[in-house]
Amino acid sequence: MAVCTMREALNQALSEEMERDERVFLMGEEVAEYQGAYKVSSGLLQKFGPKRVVDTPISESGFAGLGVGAAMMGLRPVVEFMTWSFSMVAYDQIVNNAGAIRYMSGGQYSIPIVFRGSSGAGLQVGATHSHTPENWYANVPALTVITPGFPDDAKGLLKSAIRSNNPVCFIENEKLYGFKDEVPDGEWIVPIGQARIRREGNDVTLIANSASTHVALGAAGKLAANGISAEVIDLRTIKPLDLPTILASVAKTNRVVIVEENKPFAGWGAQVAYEIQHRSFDHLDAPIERVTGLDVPQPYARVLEQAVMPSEERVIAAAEKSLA
Amino acid sequence: MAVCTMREALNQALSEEMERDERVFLMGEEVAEYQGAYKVSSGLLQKFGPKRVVDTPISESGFAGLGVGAAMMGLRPVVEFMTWSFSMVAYDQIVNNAGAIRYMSGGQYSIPIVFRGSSGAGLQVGATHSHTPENWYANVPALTVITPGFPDDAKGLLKSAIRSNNPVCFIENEKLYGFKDEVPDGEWIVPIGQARIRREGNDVTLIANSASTHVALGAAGKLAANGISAEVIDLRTIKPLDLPTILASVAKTNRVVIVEENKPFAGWGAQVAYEIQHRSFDHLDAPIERVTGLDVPQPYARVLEQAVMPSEERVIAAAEKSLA
Amino acid sequence: MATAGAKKTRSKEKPGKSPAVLPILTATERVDLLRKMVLIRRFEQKAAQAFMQAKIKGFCHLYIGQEAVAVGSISTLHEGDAVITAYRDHGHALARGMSARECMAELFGKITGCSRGKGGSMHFFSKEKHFHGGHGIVGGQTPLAAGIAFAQKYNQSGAVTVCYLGDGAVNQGAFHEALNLAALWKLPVIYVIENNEYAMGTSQHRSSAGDPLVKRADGYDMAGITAHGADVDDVREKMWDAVQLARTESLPSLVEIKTYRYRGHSMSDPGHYRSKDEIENRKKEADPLALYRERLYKEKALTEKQYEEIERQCVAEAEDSVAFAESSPEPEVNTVFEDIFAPEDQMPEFRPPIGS
Amino acid sequence: MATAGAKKTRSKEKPGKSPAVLPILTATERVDLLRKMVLIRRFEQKAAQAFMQAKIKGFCHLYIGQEAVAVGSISTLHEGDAVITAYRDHGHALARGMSARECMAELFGKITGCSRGKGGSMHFFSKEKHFHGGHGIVGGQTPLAAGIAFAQKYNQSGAVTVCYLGDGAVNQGAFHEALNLAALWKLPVIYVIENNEYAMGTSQHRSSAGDPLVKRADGYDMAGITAHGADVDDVREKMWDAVQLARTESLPSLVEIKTYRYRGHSMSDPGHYRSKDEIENRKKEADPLALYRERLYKEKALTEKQYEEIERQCVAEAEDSVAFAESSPEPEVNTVFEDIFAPEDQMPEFRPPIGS
Ligand SMILES: Cc1ncc(C[n+]2csc(CCOP(=O)(O)OP(=O)(O)O)c2C)c(N)n1
Ligand SMILES: Cc1ncc(C[n+]2csc(CCOP(=O)(O)OP(=O)(O)O)c2C)c(N)n1
Ligand SMILES: [Mg+2]
Ligand SMILES: [Mg+2]
Repeated sequence: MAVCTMREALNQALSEEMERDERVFLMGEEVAEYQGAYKVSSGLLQKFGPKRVVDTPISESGFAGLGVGAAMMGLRPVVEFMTWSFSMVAYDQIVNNAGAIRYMSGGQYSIPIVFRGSSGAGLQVGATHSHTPENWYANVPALTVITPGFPDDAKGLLKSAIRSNNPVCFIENEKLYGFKDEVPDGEWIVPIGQARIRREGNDVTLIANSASTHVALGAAGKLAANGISAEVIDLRTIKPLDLPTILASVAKTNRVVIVEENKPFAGWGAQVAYEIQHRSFDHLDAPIERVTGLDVPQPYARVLEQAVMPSEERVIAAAEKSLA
Repeated sequence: MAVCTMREALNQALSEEMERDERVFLMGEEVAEYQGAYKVSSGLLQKFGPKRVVDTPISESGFAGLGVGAAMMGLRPVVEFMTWSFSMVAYDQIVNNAGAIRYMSGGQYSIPIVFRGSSGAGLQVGATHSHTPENWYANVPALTVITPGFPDDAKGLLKSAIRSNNPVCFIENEKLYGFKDEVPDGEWIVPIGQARIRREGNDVTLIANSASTHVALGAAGKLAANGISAEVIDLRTIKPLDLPTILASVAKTNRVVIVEENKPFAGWGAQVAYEIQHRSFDHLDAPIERVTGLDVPQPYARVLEQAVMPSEERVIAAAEKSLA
Repeated sequence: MATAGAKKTRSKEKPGKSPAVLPILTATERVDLLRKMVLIRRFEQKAAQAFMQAKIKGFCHLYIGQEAVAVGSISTLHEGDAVITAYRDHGHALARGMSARECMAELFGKITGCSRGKGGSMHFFSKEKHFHGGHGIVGGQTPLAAGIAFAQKYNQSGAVTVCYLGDGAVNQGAFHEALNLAALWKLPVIYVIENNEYAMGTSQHRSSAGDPLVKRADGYDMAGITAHGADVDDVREKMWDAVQLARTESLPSLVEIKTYRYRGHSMSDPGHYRSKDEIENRKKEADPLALYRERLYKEKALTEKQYEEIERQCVAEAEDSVAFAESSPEPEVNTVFEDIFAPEDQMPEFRPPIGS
Repeated sequence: MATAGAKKTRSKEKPGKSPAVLPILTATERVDLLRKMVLIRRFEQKAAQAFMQAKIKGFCHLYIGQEAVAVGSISTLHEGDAVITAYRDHGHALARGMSARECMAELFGKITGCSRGKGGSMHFFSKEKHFHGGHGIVGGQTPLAAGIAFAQKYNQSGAVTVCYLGDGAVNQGAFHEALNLAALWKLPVIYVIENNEYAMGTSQHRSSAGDPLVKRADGYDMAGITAHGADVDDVREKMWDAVQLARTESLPSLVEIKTYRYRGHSMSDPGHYRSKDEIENRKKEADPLALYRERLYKEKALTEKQYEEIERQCVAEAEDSVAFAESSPEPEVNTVFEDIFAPEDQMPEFRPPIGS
């Protein structure tokens, strides 16, 4: 077990899976010679050669669709979007082709593909570059959506995603690439679809994912100082949701705050809120609160962008409101 | 006041607004010479000529973006997607350009554009052609999303959409084009952002939009036969939500069933459910139920597709569950 | 008129490696091409009938008039080569050797259909026949084709991919991205524009700047070839060159085949955008079935009697497919939850049952 | 070397209507072109400094090395013509006459910035100067440009649109759709490929099949023109033709301008994909500022002393812009809720306040 960054953990997962299975290849803008725009694929070209680490033109629709076609043939592409914000020009290929070909073919063709890349806001790159697309893709029936928040999960979940025989949207968060933590060496698998309780508590459940988990943990620390014991659940997988873990926590705390970077209207948190009130109605002692990215396009100026992002202060306020 | 179809009502709105304002023009595949794939634009070419009724190549990204550029210049384009399912190849143009240019320019450029067209499932056109994109677009901060369910609303809301100085996604439902009802002649404006109570009731509130309103109304009729008085709210506008109307009804009935064609995960109904439990927690006597399109890609075979669609039976069952 | 009007450009000459010549077909093989074309037409006429009787629903785009394109081009392929097309896919499926039964049953939405009733007219698939679909979004199949060819090359399988698209589809951005990828990475894929002059009600000159469409290959230094789509021999000849280029040199081509559809865009098209005369003239002047039948007569490869027998067999096969489709069971409602996810075999299943 | 290597093709000759000739500039006007180029460079050097000091955040893509493209091409436009570009937009904004102050303030995220601090480096806008942005998604601005030109034609304003994109952007499908629309509808738009040889770390030959890139116009029967981007006179000359074609005949062009960027793709680019030698050679051989300065010396349009004065002024203006930006106030937090929606004036406002 060594301490490494999220970026290195992802790199390990890619490297180990490519070593294990010749059908796995990585494709995307600047993944090979440049070593990755965010250096996630560093060294892979040197290790696996240009057949399996493939630099693409700036043609997201083209290479996302190319990946789906290759997956229909039994290859196992990992398609990197430099950021998920750029997946919007490939939206049709992801939704209709990755998302429906197996079904429309009556189960004849599988699509074992991973789309992955950076996402998220907070680094002052403006409205076009700051999207959090979890909800868009989780809305598509056949897509699995994974959003790791820690290096160990990043490694173990990416390995699972690559091993899945189905299309997976693996959504990383740029703010976390440099985050360091312990990561098991070698074979280390984290099951898809299981949330992780990152902090136990009794008074209120904070449900988060990805970078928002760190906001929630920060808030939980401060709440503890005020005598409030918050449980923090990192969903890790957005779809399928780990409802058992969520509901067990709600049964204990009876209060919920959801923390998400997603824009609010029909963000993933809305779905979690719906599920909780639907399945644990009698356990809720207060309305479910959501702390989301504000419903405005992402601004550039730091003071403005910080106001838009979920913050510890807003989480604390929401938790206190739910306990009031 | 004459009885006419939804298609005719939309046609009236287009015609009247084009007459009123020379800056309004209609653009899309087959809107001119073919008279519209669904005949919504019938006769407009003859009336306004090819400068203002413009047939496009099959280039949704191109002409959606072209529309946004024209709107930056002060024209008021109405861009028809033959169906909203095809808007996915134009997703980036809608989200980033229509959705963010005003903000990113610090308010210098307005984008007075309407994207409109058919949507929805149930007519056995398969997974690629059956999308209901309300939630995807309502998630985008600067977009307004309108989904009329009746001819009078279709006319009055389309006229409002065209008069709005901001980008509007106007999502029609193919199943309703032939639906007939009374429509006021000439100037008839329906305000954006106001829901309409289509049936009053006391026991349970059914919240729906577009074609789902008709499912809800059918169910309400049958529930009445069982002695259950259901109130049916047609949201008409998905974003901004008319929370006052929704919450007033919930305060009266204390029970809610949401009916939507949207796929369930983070569909618009999840947002409505979140808002209700958040704002009217103490008024709820039972969990909010959602009757949605099932979480599978849309199948072709009728027996399968019918199982996937929201149905009166499922609404009745949900209402009864909420009253149990 | 074999190659009348046909034009061949190749931006990059590949000296030295001249492709093997097109094999000369036996009479039996030639008759078989005709048989395939007749079967497609009779199949689709039955489909049209069934559509009018509301036994087929949704969209139904007929291929009648274009038969020589699918039959001629697919006849130049190996069994293991891949085929992919758009929503007007019945002809390609049958030409690829899928059975009339599984195709008709799909149109009827039956569990015996080639997509288990889930795809419908626009979404035929047969993995066994390397028929990668049937795709409903205009242009959406073109990057997939590049991916299939990418995998063929990756696996050094020696196979090639043929991807069909319409004259209207050339204006989708995804197609342009696919062309560049195919040319840049030297993928063994042949893009075939079936130029039937119309995209729905929009004629080529109202939707596409630049003529011929095959010129769009020039910007990518990609081979561009045109063929006469009413003439199955010409289609074979030109496609052969493209297929050889892909197979032996792993180079893509863009092939534009001039053709014409006799029916509306889909079954619900009133067709006001062209005159009855135009259609009748095209049928008279360049019907692919009639043209080829007459040629075979002239070559003494076929007698009238043999032709009648072919007609009889094809009508019977089409009728049989309808009977099969009608008598096939509807899908069980439960199958709606099948075929979403491939079973996991490298880790435990992790998805809760749908609807839970 | 004025037009060395430059090539001009026009697929469709337009006989009869030969465009007016390029106006010969006075010495003062020529010096002014140089001044603009110097200002851009000094401005960006200050921006680079400020970025290193973390006063500018996010992405910051410098234009240094490419100055003659924006300055030369925009100098052929009327005031009312429209300009739109990608994220590498500082040079175009300044060439368009936006002030160094409003540009630098935008980089600093200040309320005095040209986008009120909301856009940042990639998203400059000035409606007053008909500068339609600054667009972050590669290729995403190309359909917008067609729409601006569509409106110019619709309004019979006589104005034209110039749209810049990179050599990497030519592989985005949206661009291809825009080219077809522009050619088909005869829109007065000039697409300018600023071919600086790299898209991030990917050289042209690794991302684009077909050379030169301007050939991609051929498929659309669109005029294709190339120019030497280090030579502001050559840029002016070639752009003039394209602008006249748009203005007088409402025909689009694709112009490929060979250029080079001296800095990394963005400020955070380590730049391992090319050698220091390559960069140094380019600077030495074809620096647009040096080239033009020497030409003006030779023509006696400029003295060394005058040049020093220009340098002094430009450095002062750049420094002033930093001082202005630094001393400008941050946006009030409340402004985050402004500029989302235009006020409604044809109906009552219908949106509840945000966050309610
Ligand atoms: C992206 C997209 N836009 C629009 C449509 C609707 N549509 C289906 S077929 C068609 C015309 C296509 O014409 P062409 O490519 O020439 O093929 P053909 O029908 O002639 O075979 C259109 C507009 C679609 N399916 N997908
Ligand atoms: C759709 C999309 N994909 C990827 C990116 C990331 N990206 C930004 S600039 C760039 C390179 C563009 O190169 P080029 O078009 O040559 O312009 P240059 O930077 O050389 O001016 C890339 C890949 C993006 N912004 N948008
Ligand atoms: Mg066609
Ligand atoms: Mg470049």
